[in-house]
Amino acid sequence: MDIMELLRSLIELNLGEYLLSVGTATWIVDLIGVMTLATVCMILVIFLIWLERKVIARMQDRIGPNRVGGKYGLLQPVSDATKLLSKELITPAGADRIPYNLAPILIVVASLLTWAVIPVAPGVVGVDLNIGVFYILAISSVSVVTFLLAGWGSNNKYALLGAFRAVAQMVSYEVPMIVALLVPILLARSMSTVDIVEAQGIPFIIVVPLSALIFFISALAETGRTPFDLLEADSEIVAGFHIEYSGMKFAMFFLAEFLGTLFMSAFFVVIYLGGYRFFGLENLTIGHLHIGPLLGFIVFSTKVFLVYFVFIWIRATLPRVRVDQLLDFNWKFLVPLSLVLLLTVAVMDKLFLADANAVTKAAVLMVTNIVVGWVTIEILRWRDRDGETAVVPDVVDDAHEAVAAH
Amino acid sequence: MFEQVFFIFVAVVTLGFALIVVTNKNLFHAALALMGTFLGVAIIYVTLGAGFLAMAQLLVYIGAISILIIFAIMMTRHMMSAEEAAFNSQAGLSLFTAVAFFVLVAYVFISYWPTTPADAMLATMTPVDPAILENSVVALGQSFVSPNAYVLPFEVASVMLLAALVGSIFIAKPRLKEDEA
Amino acid sequence: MEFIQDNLLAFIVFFPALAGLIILMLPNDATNTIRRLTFLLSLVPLIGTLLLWFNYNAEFRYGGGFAFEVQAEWFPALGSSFHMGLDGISLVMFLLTTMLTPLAILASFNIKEKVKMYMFLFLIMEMAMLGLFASLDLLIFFIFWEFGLVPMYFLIRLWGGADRNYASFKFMIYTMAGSLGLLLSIQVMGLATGTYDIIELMDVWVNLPADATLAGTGISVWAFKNIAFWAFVLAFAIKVPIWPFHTWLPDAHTQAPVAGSMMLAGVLLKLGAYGFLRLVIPLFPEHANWAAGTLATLGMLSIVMGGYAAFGQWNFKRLVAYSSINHMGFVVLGLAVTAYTYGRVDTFADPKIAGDAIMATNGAVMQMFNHGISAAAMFFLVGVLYERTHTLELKKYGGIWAIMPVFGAIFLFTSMSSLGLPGLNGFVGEYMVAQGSWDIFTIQLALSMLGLLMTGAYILKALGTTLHGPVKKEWMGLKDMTLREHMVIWPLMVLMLTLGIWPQWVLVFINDTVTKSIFGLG
Amino acid sequence: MIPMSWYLLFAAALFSIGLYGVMARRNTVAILMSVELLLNAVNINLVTFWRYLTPDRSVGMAWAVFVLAVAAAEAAVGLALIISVYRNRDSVVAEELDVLRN
Amino acid sequence: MSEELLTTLTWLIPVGPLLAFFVITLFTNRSRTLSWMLAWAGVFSSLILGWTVALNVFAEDVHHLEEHPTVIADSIAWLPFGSNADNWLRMGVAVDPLTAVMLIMVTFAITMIFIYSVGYHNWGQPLGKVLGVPNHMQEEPLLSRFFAFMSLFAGAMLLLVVADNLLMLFVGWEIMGFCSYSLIGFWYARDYDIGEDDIPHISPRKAGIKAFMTTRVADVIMLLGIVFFYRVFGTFNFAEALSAHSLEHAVAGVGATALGIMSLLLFTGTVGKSAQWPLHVWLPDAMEGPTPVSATIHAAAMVSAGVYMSIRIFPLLAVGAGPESGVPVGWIIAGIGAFTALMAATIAVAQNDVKGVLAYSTISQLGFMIAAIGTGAYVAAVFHLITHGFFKALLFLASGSVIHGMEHGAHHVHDHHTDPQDMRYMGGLRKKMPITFWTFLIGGMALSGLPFITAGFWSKDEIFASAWYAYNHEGNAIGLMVLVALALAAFLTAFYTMRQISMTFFGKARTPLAEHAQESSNFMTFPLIGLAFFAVIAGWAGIPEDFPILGPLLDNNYAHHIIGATVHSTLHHLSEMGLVGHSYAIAAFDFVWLPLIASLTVALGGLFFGWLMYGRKPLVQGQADPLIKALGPLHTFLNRKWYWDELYDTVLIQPTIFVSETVVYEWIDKGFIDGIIHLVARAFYGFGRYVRAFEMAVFGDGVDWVKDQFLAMAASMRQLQTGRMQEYVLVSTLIASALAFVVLAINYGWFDQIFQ
Repeated sequence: MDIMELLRSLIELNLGEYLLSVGTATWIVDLIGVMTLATVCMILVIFLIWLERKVIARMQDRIGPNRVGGKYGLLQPVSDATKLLSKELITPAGADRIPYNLAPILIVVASLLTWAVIPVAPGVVGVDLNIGVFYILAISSVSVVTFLLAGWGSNNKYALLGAFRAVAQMVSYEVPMIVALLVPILLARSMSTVDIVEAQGIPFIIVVPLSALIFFISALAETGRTPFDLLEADSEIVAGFHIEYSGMKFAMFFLAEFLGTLFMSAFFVVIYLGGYRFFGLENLTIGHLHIGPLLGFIVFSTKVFLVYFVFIWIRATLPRVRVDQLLDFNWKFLVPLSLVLLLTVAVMDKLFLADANAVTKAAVLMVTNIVVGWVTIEILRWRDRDGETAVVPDVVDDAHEAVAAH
Repeated sequence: MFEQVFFIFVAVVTLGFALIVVTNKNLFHAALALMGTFLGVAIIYVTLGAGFLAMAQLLVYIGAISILIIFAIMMTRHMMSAEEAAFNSQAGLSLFTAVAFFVLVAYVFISYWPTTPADAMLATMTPVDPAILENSVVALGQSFVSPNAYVLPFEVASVMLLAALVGSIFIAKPRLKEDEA
Repeated sequence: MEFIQDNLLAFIVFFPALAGLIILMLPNDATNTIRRLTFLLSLVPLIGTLLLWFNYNAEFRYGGGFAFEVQAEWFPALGSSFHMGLDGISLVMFLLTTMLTPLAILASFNIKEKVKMYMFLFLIMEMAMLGLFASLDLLIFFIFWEFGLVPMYFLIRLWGGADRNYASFKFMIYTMAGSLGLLLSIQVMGLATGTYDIIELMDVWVNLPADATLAGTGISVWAFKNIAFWAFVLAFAIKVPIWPFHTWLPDAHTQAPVAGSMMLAGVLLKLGAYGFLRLVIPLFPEHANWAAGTLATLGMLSIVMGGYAAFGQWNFKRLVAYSSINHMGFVVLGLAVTAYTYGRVDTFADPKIAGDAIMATNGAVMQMFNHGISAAAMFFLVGVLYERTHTLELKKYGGIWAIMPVFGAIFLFTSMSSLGLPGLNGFVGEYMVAQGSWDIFTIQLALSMLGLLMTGAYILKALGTTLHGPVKKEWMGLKDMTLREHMVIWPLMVLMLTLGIWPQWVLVFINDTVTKSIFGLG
Repeated sequence: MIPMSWYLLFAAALFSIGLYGVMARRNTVAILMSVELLLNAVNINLVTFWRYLTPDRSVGMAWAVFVLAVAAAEAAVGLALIISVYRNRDSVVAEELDVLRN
Repeated sequence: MSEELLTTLTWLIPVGPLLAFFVITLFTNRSRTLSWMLAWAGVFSSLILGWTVALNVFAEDVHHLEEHPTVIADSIAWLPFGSNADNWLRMGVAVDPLTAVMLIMVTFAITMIFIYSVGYHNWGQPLGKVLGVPNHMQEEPLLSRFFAFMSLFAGAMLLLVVADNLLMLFVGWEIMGFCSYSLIGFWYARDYDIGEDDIPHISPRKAGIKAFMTTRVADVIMLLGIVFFYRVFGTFNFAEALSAHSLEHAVAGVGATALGIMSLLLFTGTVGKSAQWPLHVWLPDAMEGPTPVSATIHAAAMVSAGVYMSIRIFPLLAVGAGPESGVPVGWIIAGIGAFTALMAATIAVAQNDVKGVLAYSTISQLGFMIAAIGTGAYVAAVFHLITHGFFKALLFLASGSVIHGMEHGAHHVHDHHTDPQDMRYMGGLRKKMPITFWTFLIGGMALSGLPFITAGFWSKDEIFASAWYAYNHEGNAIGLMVLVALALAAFLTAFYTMRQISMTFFGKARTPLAEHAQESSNFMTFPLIGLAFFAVIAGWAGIPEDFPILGPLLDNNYAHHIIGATVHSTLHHLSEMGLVGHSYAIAAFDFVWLPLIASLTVALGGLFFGWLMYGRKPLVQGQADPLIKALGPLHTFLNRKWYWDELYDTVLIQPTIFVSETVVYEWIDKGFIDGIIHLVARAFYGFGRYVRAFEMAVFGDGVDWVKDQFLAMAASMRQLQTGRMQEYVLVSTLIASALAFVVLAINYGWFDQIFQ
């Protein structure tokens, strides 16, 4: 066993090949990969909690956790975790046991499964499905069910209400999310996440900003974060669907939520921010040492944390919306807008930009996006100005004055 | 060898779930079992090399239909109280019919296609190069939008979905009673 | 993509019906939505027609024949197939129809009651007319022909003026009576030849031996050809209308809603003339040659009598209606020349006869197009005036120009086009017809100049009594034309001017078809 | 390699179970679930035949997808019906819903 | 200057005004100032272009020009016709010497008139309130509309002048007709209350309709001529169609008589446009329009267009009048011209309306030209056309200025009943409006042909000379007839001119209006001066070489060389072929004394008599016209214009109205045709009633019976429906399975195994 080889493989992030070369069975390698991915994500969450509390505290002009583990309170989440672990697991009377116990497990599983297709660095991806995006959507739709299980299982009207809200919200916001995702898929001509990343010579957030915006908003709603955190609106339905959970079960919901958020930012990075790509840094080679993957991984993580920071930022900034506003906003604004956008981009791409070079294409599409967005805003304003019924005669009369003044 | 075992395992579990669906008195559990069935079917799709369909199965059945069903169950909650019988008067006859049906169909299948793994390949399966299976999704997509394939059924299906959407909203909308109006 | 391209014609023809169904699905009270949506939808056939227009390529333009042909199994037992196609003439008619319909719909935004039904009927009517212009199969032709009546009948019947019942009934019965004979003879022709395809008929039917007896029936081909010819002529003559069959027109126009009159004068009348050009003359060449003189005389009578009658009117709309008869008279005169020369241009001693024939036929089609535009515009302007004053009595008007200056100017322009002022579209057609028919029908032409004189007389009468004169108290403060009305009239005015100054852009299509397909010259 | 008939048998079994549910359950919601089972069984058949007999033509897949769409529509409308019936008659028992008798 | 450039410029000549028309109508109609400035820009552009082109045509030495006239021509395919684009109808422009001369006159006169109009409509005064009536001393509110129409008019006229073919000429011709209609009826809301001793007026809108319809009568006939023209020559292009060769060809083809008929058809157009008897009636009433319009219509543009057309097709006329032809075209044309000249002159003598006199004098002068054409003296005709264009425009504008002054007076003394156009109320304006007086004087002298200095003298002398030549050398009796009639007419002309000048300017003011009249603004006086200049010198271009003293002085009869150049050679060929009378072919001839003496006598004599009757002791207030007792009842006859209007009204207009309103509409349409239809309809109704009764009787009950049977059947069937969906499923499945079993059994032959 050559130590240099090991180091090189560590730097080049192809430990798998190394292990295979030294003769380890495939399934063990896979197992190791899976374990690594899952563990890293879960560990990361602990840090994320601290980060979030810190940032929000700063934004709210507080100091935030600062006692446990040095002056930065780095170990605060660890202590919280231990506390949660040491608590008793209560099962309320009259609870429906099967769903009640199934829910926390399922939700964590679901939110871990999604990571399988995220390419974290060149050549480093759990599995490169040719329907990766579709896979992600399917899995995240599974996670919706778990809320119902939890809400139903814990035989509590608040929980049930919370579950209803959560499901309604997620099912609704899946629609614009999927439609918005279709735009990059259409541009990349593939559903595989790797291909999408490879297709982003120019990040799609520049090419189709409107789609990115729609996706981001629906992602907020999907993960149930402010301003869409109605599923755990403490003031209305005390903590929503996981009210009856305690100890580790509750911790799993908590974990799932943070995993979801992290995943969403990773997904956003992959789809719109060009994933691990950063001006060719991702396949840089020094001498024989191919350190591109490592740099790619760093780039990727930086982007992810930037997006995650935006999540936190929004949470610290915006108030919570009303439930009717939530649904109106989705069905009356996001869905039509996303559909129009998809149509426009498709037509432009197929008819006018069939054989245009990348830059022109990007420019035209960006302009189109902006125009579509602007028009939508204008239409909203217009409807807002003269109500639901904008009648021809008025318009005509105004114009008629102009024409007929002689 | 492994494949067969895996298949049989999945099939048995799925059928078990299905049985729970039709027999369980607690509708919510039935719904859960239904989800299990769907999951099993999805796995079956995967074994058949139809990953796309599997995902679609997850998305549509588990993500949408099961949830709808659970909603319905919750809205009609008190219909599953203990004294409600699970089956109606014709259960026995129905059982006989179902079994008879199964026997008939099974007989036909067995008599047409070999059941032993050994010569299965030679007998039934038409050889295909993996490339086709690789981009079967692409082929599917193209067949949906090409005028000389399924563009018309595709459009019709979408129109039907729209109609279903509108119709279900209209049907489920609470009417005002006369005295309220 | 080819799918769409190959079926573009059928698509254009049937799109209005589809749009009508869409309109029907809207709620009754969403009138504004219905109006706007109908308008937008009615723009689609126009766009399609423009596509056809610009794709009507050199091959067809210089080779004659039919472009964009669509043929499908329809009634194989009878030998009738769903056969459509365009040549230059029908293309021009297509443009006219698809262009007038949106304008007419725009013009009828002020319809208040039963808006949905109204718009639906309009779209259906458009479909019927388009189908008729496109159809290359006698049965299809006849179906669309009858189909066109129904919407017009209801338009007059439901949205018409005071004694609309009389007018609509007269219109219906008159035209139905005409088309009865048409149907019979079409059937017998089909039986005799075993096909309904016009193109085939132009070969098979024409060359049927005259002395043979008709398959199925006992009568001889020659006798039946006589009967069928007169049946056809009657049907189309009523539609045009040619002089003694014209009395339905003034009533229908006077009672019809504004947009109805626009379509009636703009397109429906053209169906008759088109029928002459597409069916009567090609299918009955020797009869046509023989009856051309009569046709010309009737055309002359239409011009003269129409002119006189129009001058005699004191009801504005009636006046304009009679002016239609007067103008269509020129079409008939031109068609008479076509009928006289069809199939035997090369047999005349004087080589210039061929030139006359082409000139006159071009002129007839051109006059159809021009009259479509200017008559529609005239009726619309009458409607504008009526909407404000609620009277059609010419004696009641006066001094309108001072109150509605813009309207005055536009009305002056339009009536000049209708008067046939050189430099505007009206003149081109009339001149060409005159040019073509001078040598063949000198007497009729000379007499019809009297009608041309009366044209001036009644136009000036209308102008003088409405616009001019001292301002009347009761018309003080009439609103000038609204933006919507401007949107209706301006396209028409632009067309009038462009056609008057540079008629080529329409005329090349007509001329090529006439020269190649109809007269089979170089 | 798994023989085709296994899949077919599995589908048949699933179908029969669903059939039984449709015929025997009292609760309409349950009946609906059974119907979903039927549709799944059909889909399995479609995909199986596609995979084994015509892998080069996407006909089976396509129709499976259509069945999916139909299933979605059916579930939506069916459940909406159930809900409204429940509202009006306060019952979702299939036997009691016999307005159409005679 | 290069050929292409000249061609382009020629195309551009009519464009300016037309463009101005569209721009004014569409965009600037709100701003009157901008509008007239645009209109000015338009006409100035065409003035410059026109003169450039014309002078380039004249650039040659005149003798060389006579052999090979410069021709600028270009054309484009316009009307698709037949398969090959070569024989499509073509539209184009051509400038030959004749056109060039016309361009000089028309563009200049029109420009002057445009300048004048701005002042005439009181631009800069407070804005008038009432639309469609003249607002005295206030700015015309519809100024934009006025200038729009004027521009269109000018554009059409120039189009007509530069047209190289008959059709395009006709286009301009008709557009001008429309413009004259709109402009005569410009004050469309004006109505008169005519006093018994006032001059009878019809309202402007009626006058406009009258003008349009009268000319249209001619135009529809002319259209026939045009059609015939194309049919015969196969082209509309003058140069091609009227070349000697093609004319010979045509004579060979259809015969000279047909050409004669054709030329008569076309000439009818001239009769209408140039207001010759019997279609002259519209022109006096056209005075209802604003004075600049009268000037444009009657002097510069429209009426000249008629004559211009006749001269354009002169070779055709010549052939039509030639020895081959069976139609006395020459006699007809000359006769109409001479008669019109004489009749109009007599009428003019008895008119009191200052513009009325001029209108009739116009008619009579046009008669001179037509008569000249009839005698074949087309050069003289053109020459007179040009000079007349200048001095008649001048006269009209001056009279307009007079009226303007009178209106000013009327405004000053608040007297709005006295007609400011009535000469009887004028007098003594010489002091009040000096410029107007002098210019009017020059114009009047030119009109009456004051010898040796004024243009009118030379052109009339030309006509007399050629008429005499026609009689003397050809023995052509037309010449004599024309000479005598025209001499009389010329005498009357001089007389009534003198009368007009005296009544207007000399003596004392006969009304407070005239008392307070004052000189018009520079906008109006400048054009007068400009035109007056040409009214004098235009004639000097046409002095015969061998005219004593003056001839050698200029040593060139430019009129002959230039104008004659256009068609001289053609006519020469034709006359050699014997298709054309010799007198038609002669462009220049020797000087003879007799016609000169004649013209001298009539001019001076007329002036003298006029001065004797009016100038010596001018009318005083309230004094009746001395002519009344001099002529007695004849005066009324003349004053009422020979009662032509009354005649036409009873003979033509009323019958037309009766025919259209009663005969055609009431009797034929409503009575006869609809009667028949209603008869048929009633018959069918009656029949239908019987059928209905029959139906009721027969199909009354049978149908009901069948229906009942079906109902009974259905009632028994209902029992099967339990309404339980699951039962249906069960039963159907059972049956299905059973059937499947049976099928299988048959397939596998189990039954055979059992039943064997």
